[in-house]
Amino acid sequence: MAVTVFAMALQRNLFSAVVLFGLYSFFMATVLVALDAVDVAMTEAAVGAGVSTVLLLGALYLVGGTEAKPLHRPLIPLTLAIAVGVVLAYGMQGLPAFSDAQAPIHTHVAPRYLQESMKETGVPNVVTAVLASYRGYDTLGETVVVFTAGAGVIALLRRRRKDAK
Amino acid sequence: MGDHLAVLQVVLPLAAAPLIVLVRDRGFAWIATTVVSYACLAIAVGLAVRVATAGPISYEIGSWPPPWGIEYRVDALSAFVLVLVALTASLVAPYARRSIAAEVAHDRAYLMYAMYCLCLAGLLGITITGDAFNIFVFLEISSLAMYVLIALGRNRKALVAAYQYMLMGTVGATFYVIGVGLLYLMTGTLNLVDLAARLREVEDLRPVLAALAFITVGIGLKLALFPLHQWLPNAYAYAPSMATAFIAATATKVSVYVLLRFYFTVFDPSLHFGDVPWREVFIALSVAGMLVASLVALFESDVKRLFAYSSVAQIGYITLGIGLDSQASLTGSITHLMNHGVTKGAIFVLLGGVALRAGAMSMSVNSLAGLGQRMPLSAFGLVIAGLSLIGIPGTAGFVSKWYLIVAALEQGHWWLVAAILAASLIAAAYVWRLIEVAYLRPAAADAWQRGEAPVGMLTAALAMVALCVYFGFDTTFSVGGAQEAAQLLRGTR
Amino acid sequence: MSAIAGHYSYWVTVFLMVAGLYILIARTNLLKKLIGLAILQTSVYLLYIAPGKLIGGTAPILANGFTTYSNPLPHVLILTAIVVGVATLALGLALVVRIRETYGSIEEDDILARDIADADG
Amino acid sequence: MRNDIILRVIAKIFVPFMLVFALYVQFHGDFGPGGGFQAGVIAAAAIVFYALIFGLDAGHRLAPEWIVEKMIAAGVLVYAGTGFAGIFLGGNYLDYFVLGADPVSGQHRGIFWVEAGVALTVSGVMLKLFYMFTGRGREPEDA
Repeated sequence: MAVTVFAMALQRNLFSAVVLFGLYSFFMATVLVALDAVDVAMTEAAVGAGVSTVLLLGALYLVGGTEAKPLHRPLIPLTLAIAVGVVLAYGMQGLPAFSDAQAPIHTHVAPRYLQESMKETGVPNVVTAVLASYRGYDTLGETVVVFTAGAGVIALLRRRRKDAK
Repeated sequence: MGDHLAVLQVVLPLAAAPLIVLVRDRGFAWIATTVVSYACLAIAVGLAVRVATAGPISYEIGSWPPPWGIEYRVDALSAFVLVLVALTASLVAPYARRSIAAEVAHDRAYLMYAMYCLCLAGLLGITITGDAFNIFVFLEISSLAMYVLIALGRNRKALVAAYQYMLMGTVGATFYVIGVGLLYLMTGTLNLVDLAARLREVEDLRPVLAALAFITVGIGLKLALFPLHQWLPNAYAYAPSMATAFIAATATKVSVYVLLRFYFTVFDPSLHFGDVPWREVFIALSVAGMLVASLVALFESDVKRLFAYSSVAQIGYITLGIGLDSQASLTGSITHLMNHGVTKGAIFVLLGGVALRAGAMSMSVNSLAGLGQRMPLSAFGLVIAGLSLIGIPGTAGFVSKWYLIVAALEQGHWWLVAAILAASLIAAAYVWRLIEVAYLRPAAADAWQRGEAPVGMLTAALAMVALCVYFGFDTTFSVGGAQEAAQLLRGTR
Repeated sequence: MSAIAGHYSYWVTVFLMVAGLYILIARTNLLKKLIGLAILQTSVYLLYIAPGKLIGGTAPILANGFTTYSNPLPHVLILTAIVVGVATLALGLALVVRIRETYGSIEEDDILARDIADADG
Repeated sequence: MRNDIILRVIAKIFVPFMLVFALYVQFHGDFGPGGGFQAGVIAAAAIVFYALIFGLDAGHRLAPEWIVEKMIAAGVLVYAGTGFAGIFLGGNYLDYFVLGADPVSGQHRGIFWVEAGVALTVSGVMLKLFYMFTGRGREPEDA
């Protein structure tokens, strides 16, 4: 995965970059399956490797080409990005160890989902239960985000009808 | 229905948007938007009254108790911001009709209204929710809607402005999610109240500090905290007038609200921040923003950009109050949210009217020549709002700045008082530049036709101007509400 | 496999974030910037999901014979984040297409040059 | 591509299967991975596949643009409407407990409608995005 990202950063040909992006999403989905997040993996495979890549290709077809120029000064952005990374790495030092069953996320809130959701909602897939019921309002928001994007793209890309018609 | 006010506040505009897309008619879209905006104002006032009499309201969506479900929570601070957003919306919506008809292609006007409703719903949703991740979802709703609103501007630069805003806004939102993620990993909860309680027991502070940094930078990008403001001037300048008026009055204010929430409700500065000089950072950035942005505004030739830079400077005043961190300074900050919202709203609505008559999207300062004769009421409104921007006694702007000065004096920061006064003087200079052009310089021979702005627009604008003056004299609502909110923030320590 | 993925997941997150941010800031091509943005957004996935994994646990779909499940809440949050990401990408691409149509280029420098030319002319 | 007989036959067979698979993912979401969002993407992919093989016009005939646009809005309304139903039946917003005779069947009903709304909006938006981006390149630009 890291290799594809490196290649993407260096690649000037936009088409290869897009294909690499699809590949990258696929790797990401594989890792997600390994982490037991099957729902997320399925979505990432469909959205990241599927929809995003198709959209990027479609847009690429319309705008075309390769990147024009080499970078002027790659150092400043690199320093900035690394500085942010250092802050994140610093914060991550204090996080609970991997697979620590006593970590707060496993002892607070989540247990109720795992233990009660069958009784309370009758749905064995806990992800679905949380998504659609416990945190159903987030999902409403998510649907509205999709709606906003769809309506926004219509507003931006619809061809203006000729007045004569 | 009375018990459901909290959720109706957000769901009404949220449901109006798809309805508008379904019906696909410009007239219906306008009516729906107006009705929804007024309903939102009524609900917001209703909520504010309830909170004032009966204390904070908690509403469990889906009847799941927090922290398992998502909770809507209205307290003095969120009620105050809700009223600000809904008030602006209800003043901008009726005026939108003429402005949108003139500036946006007819076959997408209905989409513009839908986006406006979504943006409103998003901003209200951010303010009212008691769940950290829900904030992100609604932040994205309002942001995506805003990008589209800006991109619908007639000038092609609007597209680039929207694109830039989209990049910076999305980075901001992603940083926010990273920050919330770190907090979640340390506490296991997303509910803000629960988060605050459980954060007190966290021992390893490194993730908390990193979360603080990410949330500050992330939200700082959204609220155009100096020097993260680069997206703002172009976005304000090239968006359609109605979008500018609404966004300028509300969007950055809601981001300030999120920042206040996290700094004072979720985090406990004395416990979590340790030796981090967050106050000094805020004060330094605020003062730099106030002075630099004011100076840029002074030499800016485009009117909308001028006032956009002035917004960056005014945000500096608001964050200054956060940095000073006292009862008086927070009161000043929160009052300034309202006062500056109303003032900027008035200015951009008036400029929208002028742009409509001038038939141009971007106007140079010089093109306002002779405005005093041609559009006397609009010019008069601009002057009053400009005075409020400077902070002349008797206007709203004075009141909030007064509290900031008092706060600075309390802590013995004489140089801060000097900085506030200096920034106000620069503001006086750029407002005077406009007045001079508008009243003292004769109109160019080939200037646009005579005539005031349409009645609807003018009424909305003058109502806002009247509010600028009203909040300068009667401060029961503005300062009173802000004081209560400030107490709430500091009391939770 | 999962143990290795989990152990290094923090560093992967940091790396992805730095890479995405770098592409986003350094590149001048508007489309490439969007790819950087997408990578930045994906960096969040592992931050949330990796800690939710319990070794010996299984996917959070209740069934007989399993007692340990991975935490479902991060999955839900990231599902939402993925959807938000693709929505942003779609909107961004639409903007890029429009910019290309009106400016004839999607290079930052060209666009800047054309705007300056507008102001002068 | 349009004249390749093998592709056309495969497509004819495949598209209904993909739609059925979308329905499976939609309704099996309670028991296995999947749900409204994934089902919406798959359903949209089926139509896109069809349009790629038989041409955009055929795709338009199968799923006309105006229906797609209504779908986008209707999905959100179905979701939000489920929430309002909770209020009208005496509960809170998005309260599913009150939707059925007993709480669990209410939850089932609520989740069903909500997922249906998600699938409707998502498939609509995905299709619309496809139409928008492909339709843009077909004719010369009008500035």
